[in-house]
Amino acid sequence: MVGLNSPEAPGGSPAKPGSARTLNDVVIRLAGNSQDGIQAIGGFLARLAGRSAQEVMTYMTIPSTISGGPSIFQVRMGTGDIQSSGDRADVLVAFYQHSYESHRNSLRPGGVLLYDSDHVQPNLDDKGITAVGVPMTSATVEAVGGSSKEKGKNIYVLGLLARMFDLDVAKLTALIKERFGGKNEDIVRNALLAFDAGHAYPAEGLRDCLYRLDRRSPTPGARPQITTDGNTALAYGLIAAGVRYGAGYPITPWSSIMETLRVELPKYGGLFVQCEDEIAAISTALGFSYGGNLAVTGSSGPGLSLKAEALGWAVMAEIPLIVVNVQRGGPSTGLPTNIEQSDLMQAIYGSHGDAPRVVLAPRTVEDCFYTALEAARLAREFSTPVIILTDQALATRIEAFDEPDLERLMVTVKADLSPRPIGFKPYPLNGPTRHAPPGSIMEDGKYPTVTGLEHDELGHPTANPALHASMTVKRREKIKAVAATYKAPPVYGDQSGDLLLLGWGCTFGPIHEAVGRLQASGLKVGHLQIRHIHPLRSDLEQVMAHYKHIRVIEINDEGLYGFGQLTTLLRARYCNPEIQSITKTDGLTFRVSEIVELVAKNLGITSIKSARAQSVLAPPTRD
Amino acid sequence: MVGLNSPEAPGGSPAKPGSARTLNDVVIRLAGNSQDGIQAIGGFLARLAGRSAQEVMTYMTIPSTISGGPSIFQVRMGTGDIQSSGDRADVLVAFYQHSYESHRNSLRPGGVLLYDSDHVQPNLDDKGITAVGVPMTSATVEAVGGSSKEKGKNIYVLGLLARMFDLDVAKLTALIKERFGGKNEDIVRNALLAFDAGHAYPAEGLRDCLYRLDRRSPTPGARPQITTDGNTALAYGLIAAGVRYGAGYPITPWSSIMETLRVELPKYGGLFVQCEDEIAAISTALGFSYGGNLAVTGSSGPGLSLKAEALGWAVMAEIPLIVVNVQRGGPSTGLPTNIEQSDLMQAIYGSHGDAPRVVLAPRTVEDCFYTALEAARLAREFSTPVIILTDQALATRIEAFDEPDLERLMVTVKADLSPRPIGFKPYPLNGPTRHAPPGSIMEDGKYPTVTGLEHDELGHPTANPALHASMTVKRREKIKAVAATYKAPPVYGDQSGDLLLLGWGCTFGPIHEAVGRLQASGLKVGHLQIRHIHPLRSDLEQVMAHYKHIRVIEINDEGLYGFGQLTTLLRARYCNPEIQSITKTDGLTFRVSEIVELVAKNLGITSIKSARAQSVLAPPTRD
Amino acid sequence: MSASTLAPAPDAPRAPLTKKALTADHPTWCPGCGDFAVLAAFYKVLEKLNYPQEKIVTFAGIGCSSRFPYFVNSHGGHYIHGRALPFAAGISLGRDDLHVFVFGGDGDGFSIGGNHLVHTARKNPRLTYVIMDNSVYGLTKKQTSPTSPLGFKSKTDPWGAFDQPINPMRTLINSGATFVARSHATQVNHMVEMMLRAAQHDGFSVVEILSECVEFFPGAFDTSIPRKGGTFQAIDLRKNDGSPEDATRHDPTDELAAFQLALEPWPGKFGVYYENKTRPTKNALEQKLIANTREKTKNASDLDLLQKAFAKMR
Amino acid sequence: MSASTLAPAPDAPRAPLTKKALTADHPTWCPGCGDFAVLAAFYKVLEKLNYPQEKIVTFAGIGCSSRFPYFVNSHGGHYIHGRALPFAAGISLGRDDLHVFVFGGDGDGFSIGGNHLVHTARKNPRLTYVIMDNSVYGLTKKQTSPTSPLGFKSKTDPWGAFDQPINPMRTLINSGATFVARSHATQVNHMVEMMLRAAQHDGFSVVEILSECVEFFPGAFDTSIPRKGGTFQAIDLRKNDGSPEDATRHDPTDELAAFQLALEPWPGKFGVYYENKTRPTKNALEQKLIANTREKTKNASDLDLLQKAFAKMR
Ligand SMILES: Cc1ncc(C[n+]2csc(CCOP(=O)(O)OP(=O)(O)O)c2C)c(N)n1
Ligand SMILES: Cc1ncc(C[n+]2csc(CCOP(=O)(O)OP(=O)(O)O)c2C)c(N)n1
Ligand code: SF4
Ligand code: SF4
Ligand SMILES: [Mg+2]
Ligand SMILES: [Mg+2]
Repeated sequence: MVGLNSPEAPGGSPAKPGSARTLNDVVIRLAGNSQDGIQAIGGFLARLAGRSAQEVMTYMTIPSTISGGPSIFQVRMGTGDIQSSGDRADVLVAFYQHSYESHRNSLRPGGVLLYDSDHVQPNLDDKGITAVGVPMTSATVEAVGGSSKEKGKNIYVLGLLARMFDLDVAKLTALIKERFGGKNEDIVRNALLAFDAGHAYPAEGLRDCLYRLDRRSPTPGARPQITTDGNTALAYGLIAAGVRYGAGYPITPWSSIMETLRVELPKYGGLFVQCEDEIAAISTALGFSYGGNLAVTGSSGPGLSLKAEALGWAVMAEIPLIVVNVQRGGPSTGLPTNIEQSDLMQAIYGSHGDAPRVVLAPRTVEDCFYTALEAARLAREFSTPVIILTDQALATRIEAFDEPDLERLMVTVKADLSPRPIGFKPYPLNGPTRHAPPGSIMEDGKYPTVTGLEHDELGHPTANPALHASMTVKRREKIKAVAATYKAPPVYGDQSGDLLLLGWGCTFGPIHEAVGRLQASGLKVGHLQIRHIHPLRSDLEQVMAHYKHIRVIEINDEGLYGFGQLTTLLRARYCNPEIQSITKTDGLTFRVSEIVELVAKNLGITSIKSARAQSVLAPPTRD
Repeated sequence: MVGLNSPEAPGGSPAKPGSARTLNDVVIRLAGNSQDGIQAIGGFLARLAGRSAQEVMTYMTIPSTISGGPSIFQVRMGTGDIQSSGDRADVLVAFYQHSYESHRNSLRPGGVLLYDSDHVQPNLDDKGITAVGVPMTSATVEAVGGSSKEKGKNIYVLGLLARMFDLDVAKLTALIKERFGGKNEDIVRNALLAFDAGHAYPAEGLRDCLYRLDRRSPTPGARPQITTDGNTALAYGLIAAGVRYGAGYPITPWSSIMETLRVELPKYGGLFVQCEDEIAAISTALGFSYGGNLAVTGSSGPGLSLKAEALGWAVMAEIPLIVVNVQRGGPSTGLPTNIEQSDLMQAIYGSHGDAPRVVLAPRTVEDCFYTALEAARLAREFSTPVIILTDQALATRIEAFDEPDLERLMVTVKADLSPRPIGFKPYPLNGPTRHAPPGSIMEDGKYPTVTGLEHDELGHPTANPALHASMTVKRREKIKAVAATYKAPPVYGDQSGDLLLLGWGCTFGPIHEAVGRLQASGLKVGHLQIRHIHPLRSDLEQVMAHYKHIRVIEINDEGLYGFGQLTTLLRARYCNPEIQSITKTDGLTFRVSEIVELVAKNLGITSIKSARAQSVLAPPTRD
Repeated sequence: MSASTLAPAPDAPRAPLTKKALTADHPTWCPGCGDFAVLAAFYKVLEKLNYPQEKIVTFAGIGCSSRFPYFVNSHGGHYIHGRALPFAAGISLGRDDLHVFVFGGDGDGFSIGGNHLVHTARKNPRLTYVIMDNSVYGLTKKQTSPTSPLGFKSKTDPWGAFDQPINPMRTLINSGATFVARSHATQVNHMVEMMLRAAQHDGFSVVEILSECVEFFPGAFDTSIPRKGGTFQAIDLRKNDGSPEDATRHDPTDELAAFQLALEPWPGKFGVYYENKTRPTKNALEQKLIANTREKTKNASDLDLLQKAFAKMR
Repeated sequence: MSASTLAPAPDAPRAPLTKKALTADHPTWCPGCGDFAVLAAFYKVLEKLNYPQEKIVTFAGIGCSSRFPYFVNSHGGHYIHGRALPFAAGISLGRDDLHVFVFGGDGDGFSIGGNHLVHTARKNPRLTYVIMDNSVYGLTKKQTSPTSPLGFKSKTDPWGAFDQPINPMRTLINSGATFVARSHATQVNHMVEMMLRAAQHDGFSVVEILSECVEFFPGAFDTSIPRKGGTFQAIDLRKNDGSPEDATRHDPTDELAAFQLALEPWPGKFGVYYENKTRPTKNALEQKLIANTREKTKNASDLDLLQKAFAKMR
């Protein structure tokens, strides 16, 4: 079986029914209620992949009810280049009738429905799929004993999946022990009982559905993989960057960064303050930074709006700061648990006045870690606020990636409190801004002032017209200079040709895969995921010059004039009418097929369309 | 004497020294301290012009000290098309040595320096000007008597100016009586004593400086002129538009709108609430609007930043609202008493998520009144927040314009509390949003909900992906439809040709005059002052198509990529590389000569440059 | 006077307001959440008040508790986090004919919204504010709230909170609210009584209700739940019956006594802490200003008034 | 522990701090403004405290009074309107070695900044806050402020303010500030004493100083200025000398007594209203958390710690 998601990937070897077939990667969608611990199974599978030198990407939904309610967790794992969590599932595990009904259509033709026969009655006339019923609930109760009831159902399913895909039982068992270790002995024992029961499910019941997921043995000497979500990667990236102070206020999906930092920073001698609101949070963070220690604050949409005024102060006073914004559906409270990339303009232009600052957008979970490092570097080097524009999809999805080389990357910076010589100017018109944090002796006896009013080179407020003009230039040229320090990512795919696909943020994977499919139909296609949103990298015009069409894929609205937010910026800068948008606002990440389809439609290229129709929309069932 | 400001205007008839010469318009700069009541003289002159069917435009600075401190007030008055307060002064009245020293260079070559010989010692070698010393302080004390000391000095100067320019004494006396009427009898008497003393100043002393300012008799049946500043015009425009409720928090230069409304609205049965901050202010205003009565809130830069989140709610919930933003120098606290046009991007993009709303920018004091009317119409018709982006220059300057035809314009709207029929939907996908304010009976018994969460046609929250996509479209298309209702202003000057100058806000006058000078040098130049900032009027592309070059004049920074804020928008929309910016950020309004010079430089047209050099930079002294 | 908005004349007598008519969507709260009981009590309050249904407005900020208006079939909705009070003040001041109720949580009201509470209270607009205090951020899943007790183990203080919490009763009394009461979600009758008195109060009235978050702070209020071994102590209010024991009863018009009551150790007492029937509402003060102003202008029409204003600028 | 910022070792004994060294720009206040006297008193306080000059930080929001830091030659500056306290809390918590002073007006502190005051106070970071209360918005030229008395004729209430003002002392005591005092700009010695005690207090200390705005609210505080016929009543503080009259003196550790004092009619008393020397500062609590945590991790290096965290994600 080769999933819908890698129709072109080699290695899927058809085999006769009943025997295990080898496959490259698989997309498993677990559908139940959020109490059922489906995130836990998903997490185990993801970490198993991470420990098996496989790639993995997950996707989950958060129920709109406060606790409980239907929820899914999708895992795509395997070897090869996994860049999206998969358009459609190869396997759907349905815990309830509603899970089955809502998600039947997410299953690719020929996929496997694994359902709890204690709860689900599938439509048996449905011949497009293979339906396998297992009494998950009663089998769990039977295996574990009455007292814990259905609690181990998820682990039972994990055992079942391990059987189905011939997963590494030793590694899974180790993971289970690690996870439940510290707790009550009984819990570990029950979990293992449930796992074993699932794994021991009679093979006859799984006839037609036994597979072997291609395993790679880790390259000797390679860095081990770690498996985590984007918010965690970002939080640890900040720690690696030497950020030791922060302040925030809860909001989904930002909160988990704040929770991680609140717990972790004291270990490093730092601290994180939970404030009364987002304005206090950015203010406290700026106080930390003013004290000489670069700090972080963050939020999601509504909180970023609230920080707009203080952010402008940081621009004017040129105080370094990192502001994380985990984008979600907007405007206003919007769709708080969905994905959207609609805060870009606000990140760049959200404060009154000309208030230029740096905006970066990580592209993958791994990149969340590295973007944090880059943000801290830029904030310090240019004494500027830097906004990290991540999003709900990156925040919550799990990926496996090479453990960063911390020895090399770890940054340690201490505030420079050395005495400042006579003539010291924090805001020289012809040089970088360098503050003397409090505690620094000023040898000429004149202590510096920071203010949100326009000021002279010493920081003293002034309404001198010429000075305002020159300081405005200073602040602008400083941010322009940031671009010269970028190590910008390469263009993937064809380096010139018909079409350049541009994207930013969480769409990296789907666009990347879409490129492959578009190329397969004969187009020459390149892909660039823009990480440096503001200022843009300076070679973009040259890059774009190599392509006939340029399409920007964005999860936001096409706006009053037909262009998404990044597209608007690019058009304003380059005045190239070939820069156009492909946007959507349904609160979901782009599927690969959606991109292929929309690009084809947009370019009016029916040849792609038919190519896609074959290879993408209705792939032949191969197993 | 024909001032620098109308070198091409006819009617300035040279006369021999000592006798009165007629002139079209004059620029008088009064320089003193803010306590000296120079605004008062300026105000009298402006209102005299208004009552004499003349045109007038003023300009003032606010001292950066809290109270007191140097300050100027400049009046340009006369017949003809007065669109700016004048690049340089024909007459400088200097109260103090510092006034003389700081403003000597604002006097055009050949201009008149009128100085208080009790305080000022001018450089008598300065032959470029005519210096006339009058003992203003002692003459006032002498005329009025010791008790009130120098208090009437300003009125004494007014008398002097009335003598110099042969102003209408009866009208001025009436104005003085009206102004000081309600108060203590003594005050009126003293003021008149001071005025008469100034007016009686011996003509010999004013030899060489007696003029006759061309007066027009009002066209019979014409509407009388009123004389006022932009903030007042805006406040009364809101009242004419039927706005009866509002809320705000003090900030310069917004406060005076709030103060006017707080005092005026109760007369009309409405009310204005001073809140604890700008967030509370917009919230209270939205509460008023939700109650069925369109309300206003407002602020300047920092306050607009604070309103960003609530503004996004208004977009999502589709609640009508007027938000006034009186722009000042930014970022942050910036230059609070200077002019800048740097909040445009924030007005459009300042809230998280895709939050489209309407943004209008008045171009003159008169237009402040009419923009308020249009804003209210659009807010009601499209159930949307509308931002009025005015600025410090418009807010504080005085112009005379035809009294609006209130009988025709006055709007009266009462909340519609009629019962809503079965099936009523406040947010239909295929029709305009129409709220049922509280108090309206819902005949199907289902009461409506408003929320900042995404919602269905009834207003109920939903996380349905398709619905979010369609509601996003609804909100966007609604704002797009606004453009169809515009009565957009015409293009001035040449309707096609070499150059189209675009501007917005307070630069209307200087650009307008600059067009004349550029035309004089042989270029075909048109001018359009864009009042409808978002959405843009839909025929702009056609208009632009008629010109070779397009330059946008803006008082803001050229940004990271070389374009001002409106320019960025226009380039993004039209992808026309000929759309370029001419920007500056020195906190001052554009002077006509500055525009001419910068345009010439920008276009690299030396022929203009030389033409300008003659007619503009160093105009021959004609008197 | 153009600003008023006249409602249609009252209809023929209507059927009394019922729970059924008042019920909107099914609450999405977790089973067992204290807020269910507050909702049930509020239905009863509205039944008793029997206002015309279209004149009831329920509004809220953001939070689990702030979902309240979705479940009441009345005009209303919810606004942004922490700012419902100034919004509601606008409703009340612009539309004196409505009955305005605001709902929210401890985070919404005392954290991000704390300043609006104080300034709304000192202005005293006519509206009723019900705070469902669960001493935790519910909707965002268990962070420390400003009423979380010292030692509470949240996601932001896994070792136990150590920032001094606020004392809601002190805060409310100090705010200048003219009616301040405290109740408990397990005491339906008491809640009904408190909310009823609050709604009938002419001014800004607040009821704080301890309402357990079973998901993130179970057992928070057990010490005041008799069936869990706690005690529920109602305030013995002064009866003004001249009896000697009456002097020992609580006089809710006495601010200092109210403050003292607020200092009692946890779980403290429940009932009316403070009530001031003499301070005029902002609604009344603004109406008086309007009346005085219009008397001066002799009830001139809007057009006359504006024309006069322009004439002065000639 | 990487987060700390070590200052260079203290130098050889330095010359004492003088007014001259402390003076920066010439104040731009109106002649006669009360804030001049506060500045003069503050110089004296710093002279007495004799901190190393580079360790002094003065910060502020926006307003006439908030220009204060410009006139003190120390590290410092001013932030946005109303938000100086959380900013200053960040300075103090991140840099325990500094002496942090915040200045501001009644509008900055009680209007837009009211909530930050309460939440900063309950956290109790080590810093001193001086509020120059002139009962008006000075810098924006005469609008009603939250401490403007009823009847004050401002540009936004030309007929006389009618929103109930806040009572600053009540508000401060209720906020949870651990040191609360009140002084008067015409009483230099008293101001010096109050600010000195505030600076020496280990925690969040506030001094409210009545400081006349001669431009927009002249005469506001005449009733407490003896040379204008008023009376200045200082609080008689408990001496704990066992004398019988001592019982009648004010015990600043008694919250209820402080509250009662705050209720006294205008112009009220001046001095220390409340002082709590036992509540730990947030600085101390966070340092304790750090110490405990680092004890658990056995003072591992930053690199070790982070490597271990990543190992767990394998
Ligand atoms: C500006 C802003 N900040 C943060 C949030 C996220 N948020 C939603 S509800 C909430 C607090 C919930 O706590 P509480 O008010 O006590 O209500 P509860 O859920 O406990 O009933 C927060 C922080 C938001 N929606 N908007
Ligand atoms: C966000 C914001 N809103 C409003 C203002 C305008 N503003 C500046 S100072 C001030 C209040 C001044 O009053 P107060 O704090 O009492 O200080 P004072 O001038 O009386 O000393 C206001 C409203 C601002 N700068 N920023
Ligand atoms: S999370 Fe807590 S407060 Fe929210 S609904 Fe559940 S029990 Fe109630
Ligand atoms: S306006 Fe008032 S507070 Fe401001 S400096 Fe002048 S006197 Fe002082
Ligand atoms: Mg809560
Ligand atoms: Mg003040």
